[in-house]
Amino acid sequence: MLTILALLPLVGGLVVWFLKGTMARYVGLAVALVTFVYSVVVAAVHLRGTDLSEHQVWIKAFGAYYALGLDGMGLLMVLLTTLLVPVVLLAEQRSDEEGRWGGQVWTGLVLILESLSLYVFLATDVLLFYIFFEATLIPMYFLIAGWGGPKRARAAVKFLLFSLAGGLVLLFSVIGLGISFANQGAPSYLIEDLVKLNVSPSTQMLLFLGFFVAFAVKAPMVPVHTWLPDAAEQATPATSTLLVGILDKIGTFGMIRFCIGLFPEASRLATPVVVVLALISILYGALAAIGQRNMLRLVAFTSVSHFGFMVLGVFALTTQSISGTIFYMVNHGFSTAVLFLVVGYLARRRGSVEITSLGGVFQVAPVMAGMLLLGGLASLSLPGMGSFVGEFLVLAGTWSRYPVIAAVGTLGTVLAALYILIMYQRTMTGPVTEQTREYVTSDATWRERLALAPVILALLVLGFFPKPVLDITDQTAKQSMTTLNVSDPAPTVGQGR
Amino acid sequence: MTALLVPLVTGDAVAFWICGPLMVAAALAMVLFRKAVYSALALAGVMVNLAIIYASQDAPFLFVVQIIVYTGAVMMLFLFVVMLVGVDSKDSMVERIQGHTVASVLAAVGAFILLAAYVGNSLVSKTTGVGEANAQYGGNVQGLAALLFGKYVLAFEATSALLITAAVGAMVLAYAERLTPRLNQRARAKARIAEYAANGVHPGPRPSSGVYARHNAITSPALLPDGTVSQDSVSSVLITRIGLPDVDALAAPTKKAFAAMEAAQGADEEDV
Amino acid sequence: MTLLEGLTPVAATGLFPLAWLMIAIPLVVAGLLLLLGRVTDGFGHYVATLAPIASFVVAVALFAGLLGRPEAQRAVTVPMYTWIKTGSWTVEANLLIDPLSIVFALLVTGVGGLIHVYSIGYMAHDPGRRRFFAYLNLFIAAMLTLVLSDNYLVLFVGWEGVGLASYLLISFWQHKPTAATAGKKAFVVNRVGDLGMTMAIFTMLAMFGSSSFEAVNAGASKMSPFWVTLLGLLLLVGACGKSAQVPLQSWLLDAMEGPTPVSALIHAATMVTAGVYLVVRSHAVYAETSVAALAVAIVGTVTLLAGAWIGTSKDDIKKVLAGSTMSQIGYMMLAAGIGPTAYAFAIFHLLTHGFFKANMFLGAGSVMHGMADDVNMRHYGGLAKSMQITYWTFLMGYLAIIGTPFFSGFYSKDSIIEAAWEKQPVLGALALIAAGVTAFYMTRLMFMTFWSRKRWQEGVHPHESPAVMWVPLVLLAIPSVIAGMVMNSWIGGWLAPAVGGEVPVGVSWLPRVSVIGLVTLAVVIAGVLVAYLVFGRTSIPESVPYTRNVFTIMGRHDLYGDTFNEVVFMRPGEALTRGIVALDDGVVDGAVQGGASLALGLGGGLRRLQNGYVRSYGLTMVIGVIVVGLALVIGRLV
Amino acid sequence: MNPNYYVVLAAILFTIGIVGFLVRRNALVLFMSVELMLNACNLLLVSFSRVHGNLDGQAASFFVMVVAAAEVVVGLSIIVMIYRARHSANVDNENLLRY
Repeated sequence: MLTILALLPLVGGLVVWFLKGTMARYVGLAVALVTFVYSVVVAAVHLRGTDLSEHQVWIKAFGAYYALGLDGMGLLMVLLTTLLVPVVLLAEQRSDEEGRWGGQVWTGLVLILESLSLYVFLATDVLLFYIFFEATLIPMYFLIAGWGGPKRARAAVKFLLFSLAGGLVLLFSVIGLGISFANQGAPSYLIEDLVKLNVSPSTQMLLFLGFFVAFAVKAPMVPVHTWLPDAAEQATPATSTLLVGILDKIGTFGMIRFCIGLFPEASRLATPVVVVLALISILYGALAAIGQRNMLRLVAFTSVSHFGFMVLGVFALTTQSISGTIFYMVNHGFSTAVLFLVVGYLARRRGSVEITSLGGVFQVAPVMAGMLLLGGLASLSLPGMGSFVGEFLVLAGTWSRYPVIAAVGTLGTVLAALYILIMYQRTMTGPVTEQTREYVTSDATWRERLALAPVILALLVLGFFPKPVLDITDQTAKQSMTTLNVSDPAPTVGQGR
Repeated sequence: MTALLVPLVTGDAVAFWICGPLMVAAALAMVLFRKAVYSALALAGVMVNLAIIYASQDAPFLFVVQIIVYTGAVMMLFLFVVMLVGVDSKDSMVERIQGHTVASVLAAVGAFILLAAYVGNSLVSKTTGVGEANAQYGGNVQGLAALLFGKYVLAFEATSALLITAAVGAMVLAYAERLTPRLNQRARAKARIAEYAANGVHPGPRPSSGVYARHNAITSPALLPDGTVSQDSVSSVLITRIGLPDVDALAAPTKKAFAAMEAAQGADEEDV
Repeated sequence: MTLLEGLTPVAATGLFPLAWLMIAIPLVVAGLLLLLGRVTDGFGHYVATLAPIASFVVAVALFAGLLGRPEAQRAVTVPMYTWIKTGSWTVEANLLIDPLSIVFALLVTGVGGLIHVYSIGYMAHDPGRRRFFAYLNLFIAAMLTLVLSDNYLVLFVGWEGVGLASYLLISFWQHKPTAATAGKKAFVVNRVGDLGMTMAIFTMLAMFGSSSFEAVNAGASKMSPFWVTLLGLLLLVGACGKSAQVPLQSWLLDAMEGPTPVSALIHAATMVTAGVYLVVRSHAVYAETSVAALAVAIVGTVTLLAGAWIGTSKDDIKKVLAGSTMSQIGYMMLAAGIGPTAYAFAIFHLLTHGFFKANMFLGAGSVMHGMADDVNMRHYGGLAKSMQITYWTFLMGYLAIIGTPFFSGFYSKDSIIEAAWEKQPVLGALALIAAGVTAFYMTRLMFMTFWSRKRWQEGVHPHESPAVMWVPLVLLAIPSVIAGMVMNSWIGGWLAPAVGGEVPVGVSWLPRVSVIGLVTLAVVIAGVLVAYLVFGRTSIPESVPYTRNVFTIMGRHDLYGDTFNEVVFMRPGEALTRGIVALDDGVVDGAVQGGASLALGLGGGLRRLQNGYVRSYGLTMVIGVIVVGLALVIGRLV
Repeated sequence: MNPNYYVVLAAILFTIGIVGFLVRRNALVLFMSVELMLNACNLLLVSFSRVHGNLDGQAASFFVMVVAAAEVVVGLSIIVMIYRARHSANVDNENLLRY
């Protein structure tokens, strides 16, 4: 069942590749929707307690398996992926003229990317995970290099080099992991086997570092973040949505599943350093976002800041913060999708997303401005938006262990208000500038509204009724805590109800 | 005497000590000759000697293959190409890359030491001999056949595919595409007339070589009606290489014969 | 101590399970108005006006329900659903109906309803009227969430919700850059306050594993002194942000950029008082920490002085009222900081202030409506005749705020000054002086607006506003007058169980005669007299007169609050931002680019080896083979 | 007879092949050097076949010859092509691989 889920978009993507024009669009969208519906079915089956994991020997000598499985976090990531892809396909429709290749190639690449990402989230074998982790770079590279701004080729190469460098370090660790485990008995790359790994702390630390560096590049943490603003600026907003919304999540996803899951002791040891790094990311990203002049770059830097929160949550090592991180990952996917796609709508009309090139958009396109504001509010974690619950739990969980760190991190929320509102004020409010009146002639079309409606709805629903999802994230969080052999700081005073 | 000699000097030892030095010498010659043709011939020499060593090592099949395939086919192919590409070209022995020769020789020596030490290290001094193995299927050829069509049949089939591919590849590579349309007779005639109109070049075929009573070699020039020699009737290459034969000299014997005949006739008339 | 134990909430019965309707109705209406778009342009504002009225009806019913219960059962928890549950923390989205919250709900829905009605007239010609009403309803819903929640985290949702509504409404006329900036400023300053609020909630979760009022009230006494003081101070920071208390006061004056009904509802009557509500709600915390309580009182006193000061020197009628609002909230904070004896007074003043300040703001709106949206009082004058209803209702508000005996402000403010005098004489004295200043600036306002000669600009023809606008004015003027008398004897006893105060004895509708009361009255009369001498007898110049009076200059510049923020936070912040961007482009990305250049240089060096000669490559290969072979040999030897 | 002699002989031949490959510039001679090296290997194969007393070495040697033949055919045709284009079989000309 999981294999079908993961392969569905791949097959669809290949079929779409050979279609033309609007036909390709519709088929692509249909495939994405079918995948989404199917993923919901899978989720339902999984939540009813059916074990869906699959297990086949793949390379016996290495102990590699074709093993897929679902856990709470994986399930949410899968749903995030399958929801965002149709949204993106609906929001951005590439005509044949604009890119380097035809529009159907774009649709095909997006679907292929979806398939590979699903594999990443489903794989329960480290080697399998690694393969797909690297494989996602291929369609993403072409998506960046094929469509977007004039310097996109450069941005694509930068993205690829950063990711490959991270991936290489990861490969060393993966190999090292395999060897270390093989030395203890039969080789195996299955996560369930690898957790029994018993190596010296220094070895564990080395392996941990390899994984962490790769995920830090992916997530992007300061100082290895510089590829993201460039990529986001040059790629199309839809690509950026997929990049930040799904691919970058692999970073934090990997930290929870692999860094903590496989190297609990090293994770505990590395916590102080990582937490400080995360803090730097939060503040640095936010400050840099305030200073940006390009909306896409701005959104990219907000993501740097938000990923700082996520990493902080992971390494605060409390149930609440880890659970909050996973929850935040989902909602951050939605909120950046709204921001990127609305900016994309604007870019389509105006042809530029420099902040200075817009002004007073609210008066000509109130719906678009409203959607941008909603996305922005989600980004600054306004209560009522799902992202608030995530960010709050991250910080509250951190506070229960490191109050000072959390206090500094909370500053990031003030900066978030600044960067979002300054951007909103400069572009959407004030008198309508001439260029805006000339270029932004229409408000969001029905298609554009329809694309974002489910995302905004999801943000609101998750903001007000987060409990069902939090129950799912708690599974993973609790499991991580068990692996770590760490317990939450107990309430200092009495026990609440 | 023979009984003593047998363990000391066997057939293979003889072959080795004769062919070995020859092979080394030929190989060195191959490297040192400046003309590719000589190199090719030297290499052929190496191969023939090698074939003999095979024979002395109880590998008659390889002996034959070495001669027929290697020396006969491969080396001849080399020679063809050498002829095609320029027999005359000589390698200049002046090295253009700084220190390359020295470095090469040093590297080669290093490789030699390494090879000898490394391969030699794994040697055993006892030789089993392949006689028994040869005998198993009733002969070396049968034994090899059993291997090739049994154990290594897949590899064998693969080599057949390889060979076909190589043949096709060679044809594709060596095929020179025609860049201009082929001229037909009409076009040629036209061109010729045009040339005549422009430069006064004779449009017709060149005169054939001269035919003399006792000479019709291609070097003999034809005579024009006025009795002068036609330069066009002999290939210019031949003219430069051996020069034009003296027409009078060619005609001289006939003239002499005529003169004799006339003299004899005169005598007869006198007799009559 | 019995004082610290609040009521133990009981399960909801009867009408109480319907409490959620109060929040849901305006929320749904707001959502519909925003989603359906132009379809609702024609009737949307009527629907939106009905929503808070419906909520008001529910609130009245619940209030009646509470009245009908024995005192010990006047706290009802209405369970709704579990909002967040992770690890050992559970946050229920429950509603708490107790004396404190229901009073607040009545104020919000009652005043809110009237302001909606007023807005029908005020916004009649605005193209964005539907959006305006949607935001107003959103505000009502958020505010009710704030006051009805039974734990701090859900309270925080409402807290931020009203912040959002405030942002949207301040920058409602967003085509004006000043309005957009003011809205942003309000939101950001509030966010700074929220730092304190969120950290306070973190502390609660870390300490008690819960953020419910019940758990915090129960656990506060067991906290270490350090933590309980910190918690108190953090909550104070939150309250400062929302209630525009020094040092986070600067946004309130700018917030007057919003439409006047907004100023009345959000920036006078309800939202800005949320800080007071928060402090009163957290009475158990402040009972444990005299330091934090004192800090609350000091902040309140400083603000009440600063607000009054600003009020004396502004010419913009709304800014005068805004300064006055700051000042009055300062009184409430002072009361809240004094301790259990004065909690009820804080809420009492909050309610009366809600009535008379909303009344005056709407009156100011009515004046502006008649004066072609001019807000400069120097262009007013003599309006008492041309706008009679507005004048009389405004006069009621005026008499209430300066503390005329038997008017509502008199009861509430005098109680605070008295209580302060008893507990903290210094603060009490300052509050007393501020009462005089209040009288001064309000009288100044009255002179400049209603009483002196006409200074109207060309083409301005003042006229009375339509009935839809003056009816709310009248309805608000009534409680401005009588609320004090009605509630004076009742409010203390009513709130006592919820705020942990003691039931006062011997209070009736008659004002108590005390020394402090008389002194206060004298000071107020002095303030009025001074204002009469300054403004009543001389003509008021139409342009801003030059002055060397340092007090006036500072007041005109909002006591340099913005300048301070700019110099201390904005400039360094901007520099830091620029620095970070430069750092990112230059150093971090520069390192990446530098790495790329290094690789290129290295490649250039290596390229010399790649000379293109096949044989050279061959040599390299052979050498490589030898090296590998040697390595193997050595490896075997070792 | 001691197989070491064959090994040394093969090594000598192989070395000469290397030298030829490295110092000569005529592509044809380069090829011949490669052939020489292949032959040296064949010699080793056959010798070891005899040492171990089975025919697999000879079979391998046979395969080497086949592959060598294929290689020569393709290689020579490439040389012919190059010659046709550049009128030279000198591998040093214009140090081609540089560009």
